[in-house]
Amino acid sequence: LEEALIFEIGDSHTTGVDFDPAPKVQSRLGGLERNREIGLPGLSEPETVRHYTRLSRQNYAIDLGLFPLGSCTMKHNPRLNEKVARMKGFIDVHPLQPQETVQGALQVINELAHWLIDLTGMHGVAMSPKAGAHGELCGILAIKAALDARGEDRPVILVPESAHGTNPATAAFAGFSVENIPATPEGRVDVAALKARLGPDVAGVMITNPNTCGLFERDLKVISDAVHAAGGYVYCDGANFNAIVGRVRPGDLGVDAMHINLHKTFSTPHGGGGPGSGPVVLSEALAPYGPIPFVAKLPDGSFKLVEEEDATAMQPETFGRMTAFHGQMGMFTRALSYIMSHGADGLRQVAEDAVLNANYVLRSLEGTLEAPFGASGPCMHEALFTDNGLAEGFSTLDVAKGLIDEGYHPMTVYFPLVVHGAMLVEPTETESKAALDQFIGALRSVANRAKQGDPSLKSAPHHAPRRRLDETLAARKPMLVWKEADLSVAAE
Amino acid sequence: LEEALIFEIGDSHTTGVDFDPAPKVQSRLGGLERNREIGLPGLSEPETVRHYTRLSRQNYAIDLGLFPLGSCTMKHNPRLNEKVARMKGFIDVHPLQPQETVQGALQVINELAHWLIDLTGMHGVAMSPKAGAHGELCGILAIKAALDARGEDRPVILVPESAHGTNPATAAFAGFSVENIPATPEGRVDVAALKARLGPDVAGVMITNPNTCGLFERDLKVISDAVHAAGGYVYCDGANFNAIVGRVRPGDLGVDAMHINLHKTFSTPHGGGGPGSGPVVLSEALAPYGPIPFVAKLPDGSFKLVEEEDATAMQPETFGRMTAFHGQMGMFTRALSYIMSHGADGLRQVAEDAVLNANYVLRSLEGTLEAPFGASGPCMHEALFTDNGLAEGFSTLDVAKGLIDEGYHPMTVYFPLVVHGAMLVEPTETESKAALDQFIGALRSVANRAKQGDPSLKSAPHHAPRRRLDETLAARKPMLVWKEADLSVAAE
Amino acid sequence: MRYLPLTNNDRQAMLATIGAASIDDLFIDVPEEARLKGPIPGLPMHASEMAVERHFSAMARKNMAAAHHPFFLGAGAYKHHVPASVDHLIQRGEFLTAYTPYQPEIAQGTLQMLFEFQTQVARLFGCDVANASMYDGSTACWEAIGMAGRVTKRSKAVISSGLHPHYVSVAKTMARFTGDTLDLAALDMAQSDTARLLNAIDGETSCVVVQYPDILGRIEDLSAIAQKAHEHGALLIAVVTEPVALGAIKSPGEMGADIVVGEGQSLGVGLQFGGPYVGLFACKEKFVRQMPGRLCGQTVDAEGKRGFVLTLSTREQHIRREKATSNICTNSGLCALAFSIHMSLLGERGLRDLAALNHARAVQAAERLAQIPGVTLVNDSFFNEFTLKLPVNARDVVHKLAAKKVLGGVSLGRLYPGEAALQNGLLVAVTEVVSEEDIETFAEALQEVLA
Amino acid sequence: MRYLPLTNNDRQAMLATIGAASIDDLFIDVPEEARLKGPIPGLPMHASEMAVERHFSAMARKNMAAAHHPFFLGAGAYKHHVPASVDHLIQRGEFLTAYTPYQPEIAQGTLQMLFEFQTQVARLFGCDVANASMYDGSTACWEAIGMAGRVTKRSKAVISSGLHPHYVSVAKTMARFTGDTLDLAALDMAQSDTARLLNAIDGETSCVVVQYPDILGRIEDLSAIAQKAHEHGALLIAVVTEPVALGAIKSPGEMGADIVVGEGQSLGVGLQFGGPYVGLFACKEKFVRQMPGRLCGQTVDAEGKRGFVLTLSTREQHIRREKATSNICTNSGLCALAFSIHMSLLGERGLRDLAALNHARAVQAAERLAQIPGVTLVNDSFFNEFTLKLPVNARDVVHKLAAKKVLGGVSLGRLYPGEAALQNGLLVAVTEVVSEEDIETFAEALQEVLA
Repeated sequence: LEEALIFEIGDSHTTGVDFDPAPKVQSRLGGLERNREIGLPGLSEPETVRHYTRLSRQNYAIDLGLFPLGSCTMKHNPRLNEKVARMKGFIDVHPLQPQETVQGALQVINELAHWLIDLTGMHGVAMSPKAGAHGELCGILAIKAALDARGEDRPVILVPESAHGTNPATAAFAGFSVENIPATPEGRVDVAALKARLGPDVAGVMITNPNTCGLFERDLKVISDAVHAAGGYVYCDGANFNAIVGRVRPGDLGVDAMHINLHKTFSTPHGGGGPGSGPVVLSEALAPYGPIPFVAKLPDGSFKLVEEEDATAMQPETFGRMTAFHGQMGMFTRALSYIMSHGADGLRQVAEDAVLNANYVLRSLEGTLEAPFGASGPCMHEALFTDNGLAEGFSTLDVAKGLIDEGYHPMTVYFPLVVHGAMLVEPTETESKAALDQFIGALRSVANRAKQGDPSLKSAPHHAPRRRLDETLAARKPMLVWKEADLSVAAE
Repeated sequence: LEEALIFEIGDSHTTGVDFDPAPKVQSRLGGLERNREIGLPGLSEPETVRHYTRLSRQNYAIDLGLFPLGSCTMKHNPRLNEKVARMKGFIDVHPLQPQETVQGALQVINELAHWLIDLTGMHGVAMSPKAGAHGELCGILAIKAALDARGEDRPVILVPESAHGTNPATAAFAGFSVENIPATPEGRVDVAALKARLGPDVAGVMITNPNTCGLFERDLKVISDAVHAAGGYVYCDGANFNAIVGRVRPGDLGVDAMHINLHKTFSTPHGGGGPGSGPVVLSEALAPYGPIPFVAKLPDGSFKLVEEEDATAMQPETFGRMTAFHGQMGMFTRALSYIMSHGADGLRQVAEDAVLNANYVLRSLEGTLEAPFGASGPCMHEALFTDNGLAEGFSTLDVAKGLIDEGYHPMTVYFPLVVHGAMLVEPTETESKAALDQFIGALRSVANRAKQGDPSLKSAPHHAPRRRLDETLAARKPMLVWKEADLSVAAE
Repeated sequence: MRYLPLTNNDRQAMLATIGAASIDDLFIDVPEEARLKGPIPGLPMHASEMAVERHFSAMARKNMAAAHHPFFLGAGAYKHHVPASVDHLIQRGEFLTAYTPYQPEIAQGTLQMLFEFQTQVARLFGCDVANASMYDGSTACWEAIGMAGRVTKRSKAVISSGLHPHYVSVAKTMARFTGDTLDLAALDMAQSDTARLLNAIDGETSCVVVQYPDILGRIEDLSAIAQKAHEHGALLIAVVTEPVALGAIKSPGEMGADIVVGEGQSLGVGLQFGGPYVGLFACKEKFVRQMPGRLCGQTVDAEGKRGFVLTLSTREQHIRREKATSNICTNSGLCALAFSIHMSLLGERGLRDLAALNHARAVQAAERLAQIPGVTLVNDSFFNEFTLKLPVNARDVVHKLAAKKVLGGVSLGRLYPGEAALQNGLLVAVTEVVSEEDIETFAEALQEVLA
Repeated sequence: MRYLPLTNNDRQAMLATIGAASIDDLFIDVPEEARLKGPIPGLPMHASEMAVERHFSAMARKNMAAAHHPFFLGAGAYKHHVPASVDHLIQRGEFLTAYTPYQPEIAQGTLQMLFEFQTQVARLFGCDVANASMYDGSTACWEAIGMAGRVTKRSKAVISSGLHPHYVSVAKTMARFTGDTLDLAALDMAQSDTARLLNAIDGETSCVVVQYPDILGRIEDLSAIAQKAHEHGALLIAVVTEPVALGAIKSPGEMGADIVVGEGQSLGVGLQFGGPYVGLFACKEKFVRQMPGRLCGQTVDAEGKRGFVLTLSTREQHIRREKATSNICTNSGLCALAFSIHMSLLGERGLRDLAALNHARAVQAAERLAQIPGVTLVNDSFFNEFTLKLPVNARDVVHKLAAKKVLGGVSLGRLYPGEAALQNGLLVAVTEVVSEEDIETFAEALQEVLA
């Protein structure tokens, strides 16, 4: 199972790529020819294929088994999407090609935009944000721009304490100060506390619905009305849209902006950490401030990419550009392929099956693990448990690492922060009942071992490519790049 | 690591494929509508992807490591070949399309044919054989047809005892009786014995060069001359052409027919047991008898597929058709891609590196394992060892299974039959020196354990998806299809 | 030389270990006069990946790809929509670059897949057992004839005139060398061959070979033929070139066939200009030891766990050499995998839906095309392929249609070049990839060509 | 519903376990008036894989794909030939469908790859360390400006007029909200911005941002700027939009840059109409704790084996929330993998060969195009991209070239719509995919358009 690093396999003389010889010309490099070795090892193609194939086998993945990471929505990634995204007409077009040569690409963006608007019941959509957190930034900047246009300085954003870390980070980045709103004992936002905090200094709230405890914020409409009445805006973190698509439209609940993680709800692959894609749907109030560029359909049926020069005419109040080009085209094709495959009926079924699967996990395990909000009604897309009841000295981490030995990726641990030793299980709709039953059995078995204090659990995993890794050492003496052994000795 | 069977996962109501509803029509099925369940389980796409991904991980493959199967030539399969073979213009054309609509495909076949002729120094080539053994059949049928045309009945084919099993099986299939020719102590065909057996009843010889002991049959030209003088033909098994491509042309050694395994020498993937592709190059004497269809280049530069109707004019003495269509197009594209990538210079390098790697293995290990023909000169593409010197009760099989625990696929075992407990190692040219050194170390270590009688070796493998499997049981009570558990109990 | 990992330094070091002064020393056993001194003259040198890719792109563009045009060709190779996951999965390196599973402990992936494939094929064909695949349908057909000869120890095969002419050609080629006798007849558009077949069966007959549906797309009950064959100690071999049909019609096994062979290309494999395809081979359990090709069987390992191995290899050439049941070695493993994955995705329900859609589209097409003046439908019954009789030579029509960018079927003249009575026949296949617009485009083009 | 494994029987059984009468009971927390009673009206229902594929094929065919035409666009996105093995490997399910490696014991594949990627990027840029990737070059550029602010505790960034205008736009958008000051100037084809930059650096300056090569393709030594910046306690940020250039010219790190960011799209990723791409981010080791984004670090496991983990996450949003160095969470992992595989295939030698070939082709093209009457070459120096000054508005020329099926570069008018002095400028990129025939085709087409 050991695989050396490319620096240990390759050398600077080997290459896995052949080129035609360069024609002889007079160099025009401005006298800055490179004269120092870069230090890049080369591998022949056989070595390359073997290196990365072997490396890949040290990963867990949704293709290998259930991946119950709560809040991360690891669902099946259809292979049709991969095929569609690789069509030459999409993968081999340049972002600055004359627009008459990319009408099909622009139409795809426009079609996806309309699906997103219709599914959320919103007014507009910004397609260019590159990932969920970038989408949050888009929404918050739209709020700031709207406030600026109104000439109001509202420095505070309210964020529930169960929010994703990106929420406060985003608000802070945009210059807001962040104030936390507590949760009720049943796991939802404390509406009274929130209402009490509203006022002329509050720009708005960032709220996740379904929330990170897996519950539907049943008072969201009430909250929205109160925030709007107080002159603020409602940002909804749409990471969990998976659970409600086709059953509820956030627009009907008074939301002003919400990002949609195409790599969560709409099945584009996570790829070991991206790329994501985070389009942001916007209410009528915020849509005028959305970013450029965007795709507009012209009366003649053609599609136009609206950039800086046309913004004055077509989006005069835009807050500007967020990224060099027009967004994650490669994710748009995949997401649209998924959406069209399901259709309006299938997407509704997606939400139903996601919620059904999560409730099945919740109810099957609540006798084994403490479900802190088990009495708060049905959960949505994910089931939350705590470490309450584990034997002395045993933690959520031990349960997680124990699950690895059972052949599973662990659930999300220690998030949300509102309960102790959280274990957040999100099965998604693409798991079969048989797969859930197997997983439930495995988690029950590990949990029982943790409750009984089985010492072997403390040193789990035993059957993974690595035993527990020393994260403290990594942070204390960061080694972020490879160095030749003798050189690094000399450097110490 | 356990993965259930599709019959245990799926059911007859589930499907992973959606269809548009069928239009209503009057059935025209001749009253033979199916009214019994077939018994085919369906899986959703997520279950399908996971099932086959998991299954795949129970396989060893060239992408994972060195695969030293002597006589099987497991070399790297370039990914460019896979890409090229999947171009719509090749993968999505029907074999019976009008020929003016498939000129590019016919040109590819023609180009590959010319490469094969030039690389072997022969006169013609039959492209349609589907695999090596099918190619052998092609060559033997051409010999039979040539003899028939001469009005001669020569019922005997001579085959060296070290031949691949397909050689005698093929000769027998074509109605010949097979007689074995012994090998000399140095591992080559006994020329004197062969010459002595020649006569008017001998149709020809089937000889493998380089032979299955990994040696070059240095007297092949002498043999050919003798066979020709006696009125026979020389069939060469080209499975090991890898070792000599670009260094020797079989045509220069008097060969009349030779199949070329595109999945060996020319890198098309083995796919867990095919598809192969076995074009057969033919001498001037045999070419007129080769099969239809074939591709001809016409004076106007266009390409023509010569089938039955044109055979009378263009190949009047053909022995006929061997398969429904024109051969393994998907393998032709891959092989031509490989050939063009290497070019005449690269292919020569291929043979050199293949032979270099094999000799490196031979000389590195001959102190550990007995190399029966180590004194017969350099080996070609593969190195042969025996079980002589292992501890009492330890066999070649134990060494093979021990190698599995070291992370390698074993070498070919118990073949060729001319030595006791054969171990035949073919590294191929796509292994690096570092990879060879590692393998040599592993094999040396296992061999030493077998020489010292390490009992743990007898029960190896210990670290594979399965321990040793009961092959006797499988043959004694064949279970070739899955049956529902209760049904199979009832049947007993 | 992007596929060759050895560096010149490596080569020198290795030569030193070997004790050779140069690479040439390793080729000393090659007779001096046959040694090539350098690259073979007149051939191109190595090329970059980009250059090779460009060459093939140019070649590929010269072909008219089925997906881009209304497409109606069948005659033993069918265009179906293959789900993207099939090609994705067969490209897993562990499947693509594995060898024949000679070491079962590290080949359970391929072996279990083959066991599943065998079961799918056996069930689809209505047989007890199936093997792990053959080269293609035509060679499987010949192997079945050979097997029937071994089982019955007779050498006369009665061949239906409805058998694909290329399959007949292959059988003729082989029979020429084995000395088997083939009882053949000319294809007749007006009537099926059943009466002749029933007549021809006698005590010398090893087997009757019938294609189902036949080359013209006709579907006939095989029960009477099976009964007659069995009465005379002969076997019924059924040949299925379109396995999708069996989602809609009875299996040959149900009707008494002893051996069922077929072409599996329709599922998972694709057109590929004729190959590689995958031969399907199934039979009754009692004949298993006479089967050709690889068989995968279930067993247990040393710890009692279920596992799979290649089995009954005493039938095969690598053990039995000249006494083997066939000389086949490499089969069509990766295509069998593609077939099996596609079949797993379909399942019972999907296959039946697919078959229903194929049949319905074919009926639509047949009705539409038969309305064209001068065109008549030959078939009483059909699944997704039928024969039209045109007022003119169909071969010319096919070329004219191609010029109009319609790939409008296979002329019987292409398949039976000598036979005047068949020259106006056009074989038309209609699968789920054909849209109603495609049918209309075809109909209009055909009408124009015939006008 | 091919992606949904639950059967109706499953659903009923599961509802029973849950104790709910129907699915609707699980949505009771949704306010009644917001509950959708059925599928959202006006939207299409589910579609077969074949139907979806057809739709996308039709859309794709409306676009003019780079591979099929002479192609000369650059300006921050470059067409290079990507070896087939790159796309094959990134499609391994274990890479494609894995999450961020939060559980390192079962994510060593992704983690080791990131460690290798970080090392490759750091070496290429001449820096000590690099992170595990950003969204793209433009956002990496802004993050670098923000980081310089944190390091220097100053808020004035001096931006070269040679920085890609979209990158400037992104910085402007962000600065509007953060209150940072950007010192900007108009692009001048006649001379570089170095003199102004040197002048503008003062004790308030957090950083100088210089693109290398710049937006017009010009290459200038950064050493003097680095020295001046350091003298004033400011950082030099270098922006590289074409990493292949660094196979031919000195790295920014060698010339004193403190932070080097870039767009990695050129290697492994492809054009993709603008995304996803991969942002590269490297810097000096002393600034590591102010970096944005994920970092992978080496450590050991409980048995002492080398292993890799995400590290220094106390900089990040999921730990530090509003005090994080950035709000970035998902990065561009799969694109980083593609970049790293391509770079591993190239190696030092391949990258240098590739760069040499790019430069040589660009020189050929520049010399040929500058021969056209009225056309002048703006650049003294360039790598694989240069600017031509045409006698007419270059935007019109680009459209006319496209009508002739030549994708002939990016007009400065498209990039700088307001600026009259730039309207005749045409930015031309020439990589290894451009053949000599392509150059000639372009030259002839341009000459015709200008005639």
